[in-house]
Amino acid sequence: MVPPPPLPVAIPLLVAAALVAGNVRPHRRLADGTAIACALVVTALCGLLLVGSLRGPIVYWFGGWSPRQGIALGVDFAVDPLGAGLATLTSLLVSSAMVFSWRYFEEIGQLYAALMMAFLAAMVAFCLTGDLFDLFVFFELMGVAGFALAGYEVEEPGPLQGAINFAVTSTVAGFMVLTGIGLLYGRTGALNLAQIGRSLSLHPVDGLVVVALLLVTCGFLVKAAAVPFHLWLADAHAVAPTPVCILFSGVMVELGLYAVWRVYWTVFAPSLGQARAVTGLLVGVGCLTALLGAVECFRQQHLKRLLAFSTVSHAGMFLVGTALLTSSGLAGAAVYVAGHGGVKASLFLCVGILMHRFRTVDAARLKGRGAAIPVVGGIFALGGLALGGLPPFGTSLGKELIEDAASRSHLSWVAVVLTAASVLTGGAVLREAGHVFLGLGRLERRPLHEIQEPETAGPRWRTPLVMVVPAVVLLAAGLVVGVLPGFPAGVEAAARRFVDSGAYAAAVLQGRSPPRVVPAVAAVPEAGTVVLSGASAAGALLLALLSLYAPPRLRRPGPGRGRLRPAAWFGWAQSGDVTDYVAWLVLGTAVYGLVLALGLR
Amino acid sequence: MSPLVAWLPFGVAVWLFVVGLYGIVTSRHLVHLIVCLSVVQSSTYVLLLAVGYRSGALPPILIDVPARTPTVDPIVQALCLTDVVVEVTVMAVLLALAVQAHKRFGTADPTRLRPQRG
Amino acid sequence: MTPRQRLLVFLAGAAGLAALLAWGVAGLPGFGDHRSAYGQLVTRSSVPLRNATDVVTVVNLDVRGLDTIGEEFILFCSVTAAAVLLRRQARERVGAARDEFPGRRAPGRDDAVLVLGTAMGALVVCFGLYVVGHGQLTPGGGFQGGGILAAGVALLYLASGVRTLERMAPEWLLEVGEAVGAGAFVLIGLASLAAGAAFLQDLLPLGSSGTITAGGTLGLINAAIGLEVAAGISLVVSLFLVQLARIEEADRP
Amino acid sequence: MPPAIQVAELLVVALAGLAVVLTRDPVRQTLVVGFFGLQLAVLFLTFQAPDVALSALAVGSVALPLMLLLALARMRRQGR
Repeated sequence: MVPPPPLPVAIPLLVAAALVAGNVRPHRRLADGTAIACALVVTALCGLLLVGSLRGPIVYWFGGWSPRQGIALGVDFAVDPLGAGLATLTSLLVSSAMVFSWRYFEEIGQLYAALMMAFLAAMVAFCLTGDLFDLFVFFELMGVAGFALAGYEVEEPGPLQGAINFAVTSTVAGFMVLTGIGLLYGRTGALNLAQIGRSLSLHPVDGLVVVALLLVTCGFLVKAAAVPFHLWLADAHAVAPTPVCILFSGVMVELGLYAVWRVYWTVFAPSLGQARAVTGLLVGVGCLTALLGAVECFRQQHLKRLLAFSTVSHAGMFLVGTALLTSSGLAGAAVYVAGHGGVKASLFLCVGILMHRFRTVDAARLKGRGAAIPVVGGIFALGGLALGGLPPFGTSLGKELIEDAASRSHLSWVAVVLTAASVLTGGAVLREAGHVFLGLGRLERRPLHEIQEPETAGPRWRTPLVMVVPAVVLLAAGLVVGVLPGFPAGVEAAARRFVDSGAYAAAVLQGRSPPRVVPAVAAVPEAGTVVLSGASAAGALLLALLSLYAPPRLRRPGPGRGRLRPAAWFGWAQSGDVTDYVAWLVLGTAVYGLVLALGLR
Repeated sequence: MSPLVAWLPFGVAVWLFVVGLYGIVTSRHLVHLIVCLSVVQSSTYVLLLAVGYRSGALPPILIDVPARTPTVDPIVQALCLTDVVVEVTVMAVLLALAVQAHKRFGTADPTRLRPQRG
Repeated sequence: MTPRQRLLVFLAGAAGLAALLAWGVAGLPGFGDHRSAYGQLVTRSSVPLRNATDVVTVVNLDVRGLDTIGEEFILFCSVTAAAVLLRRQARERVGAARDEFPGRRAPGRDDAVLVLGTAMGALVVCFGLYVVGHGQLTPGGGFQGGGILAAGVALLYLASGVRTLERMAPEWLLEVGEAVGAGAFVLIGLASLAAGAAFLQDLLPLGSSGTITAGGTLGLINAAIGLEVAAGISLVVSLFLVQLARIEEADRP
Repeated sequence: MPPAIQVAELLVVALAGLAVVLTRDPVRQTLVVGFFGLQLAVLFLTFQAPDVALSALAVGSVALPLMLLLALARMRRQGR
């Protein structure tokens, strides 16, 4: 049975309104229970939509305004397997976050749950919509809920600064998207993705198309943290409450990428095809992002900040996979996203547990103290190995698929970059696992200045089950993604559907279901890349041990001064000053635009 | 001269976009920065409405007009309405953050909010 | 970065961005030459299909109603966000704001101000209700009317002082009003779904064109939005007002 | 060719936008932005968009300046 597509959006919105209205007499447990139930229902609905869309896209016109005379009048949800899959992942993570936050946020009654429900509805609608303007609307809704959740700890300077940086950059990005929408509407008189794509392909490619592509892509890439738009991310992710972090890192970044490619394949692909300029630019940017994020990640000792930078690095890897503009690259990235969502969320939850027990996320203050919670240590270490690329985790399968796809596009060197980034991020997590949970190593670290106030109430001598269970479940989900037979083949089929602009437009505008796509055969990674994955996990472990035990001069560069040290350069850009970030945003957009203008003309 | 004037509305949109960004980048006060953000946003109103304009057409209000009278595009106006709401809401959240930041940092200068280090 | 470096980075980028934007808008049809089949089709069908004469309202609430649900929830979220961010903190207490400005008189003490302000506020509130009610016929609607209503409430506050306002429209009431307005919009959509039609499909009688009942559900939706916007904006304003009256016991610089 | 009134209003809006950005004192800027909002509303009227003009008026010259002034008042009280 396929449920009506508006339900997974309407239900959480209604619950959000009810929670605020009921805040007159707040009842925390009832509110949390309702929110968890709602998130689970949405997960089930999205799962059903996913299954239903395997047979062909589900197109739903709001208000019954189906296309007349071949012109789309209303707003549609066009559900395809990748979009529905991302929506399912999102609602799953929201469910886990709500379970984990059973002990959080005592002081604002039901408002936290209400914000989370609105956030959930926005993300699901973002995945399902087939309308360009609605992508913008739900981008903003996601943003507004996100700013509040990021800045929740208003007593602290860090979260306020993080939320302001997030809000300002994200809002500027939103206006860039909207300007792009204005240009496209002026040319085509349409807002439906399929309709714009069809009408745009009637004209030759000119400045308007290039600039619209630039504005929409850069706007969404701000969410997806591509260099140099990534600066806000660490500030916001490192300070948000833990349950919110898993949503920011696990899906919000990925949603930005999803939007870039949804728009590219429906709107621009009919006129541009598999443009080499786009591949060249975004593969390059992706590699740069992956490496820069990984290096920054390796330098951190603030555990949340470390994980935030590893998200930047992974966002770069996803960008590489998707920018190949082939279905296999996209499929690899999708598998990677699914695996990463589980693993990264689990890692954040482990940090949340450390915070609950020891009131700090500064590794220097935590040395050896984690030994009291060996289970959490085990999860954390496994998560580190998974990030490093240990088969058969979903993360390693995704990485292998991207590498195979890249070598088929004659970009074999991409494997080197991806492996280096995996070794660094995995190594950083494993290093902290050894340092915090086993007390290993001879690292001399100065404690950080800032002490975060505890996020949770309740006794600190034990770890509540509602915190451990989600961490285990999410890590297991990251593993299941990698071993589930038929999963990569199914994703490959979904990816082929995603990149088939003609079939999408026919389904949306004429209501014609495309011919059934035969599941892809070659969805098994090649032996060589599997070995490489294992090697990269081993490399991560080795790097972790090296950084724990190597003589001081070989260890990580300190945050000290020095003009020629890369550390100083990173610190210079990562200033925490939002006016800097906007300046970089403008420069980055101009540079991207220059490359696209030269390449697409 | 004439083609320049014909593109004036779009030029004004581009101008407001860039000028607003200049204000953000050089801002020394969070409230000033937020207001500059609203200038960037007003660029999108001007662009959208200019894109949907039709010379000599009536507003899309169909009281006492013959059925075939040309009107300006109602779609962009609906988009603009949404855009206006987005403006006021984002301003409200940012101002709330700015008020709290001023309490914590003792300053509203965005360049002097203490950078965090990891 | 030093301000100089930042400015250089920005100017380099802005020169490029401005050139690119100019290149982009050069591809638009000239100003005034817009001919969109989409807009024309909606305009032609709005009176025959909905009996509503303000096409923008038809687009906003019906043809592209999902946009507006999203938009209303952006407003809803931001008001909730403001309530979360401006919540009372442990070390704050409510103090008397007027002690802070010894030389000044608090507003609303003067009888003339009270009478005139209340009269004008009442007038503005009436106008707001009118704009909400006639959204489907003439320019205006839930959002515009709600904004005007909130302005009327602000005027009443200026005339009669914050205490009276708190008694008339306390925070919890505004919160409930805002949530009910936003929720009602979704409920109207779900009701159509439950009746077997598409989400937000109009099932009510369309009334006759030019009267206040024209447009079926459009009137109901406008009322819901009007409630939400008026309550939401008033709540944000009152949250900022309460901030003024809050004193931190230990101000941390 | 836009009619003269639109050209004039566009130029006013462009200059007012610049003035908003260049007014560095936030309290004074609130007044300037109120004027800017008013001019935008007039521009939208000349663009035959009464719905947008009305909401720009409600937001740009009432809600926004009010919120700005209240936020600034809170900050100023802090400074004392």
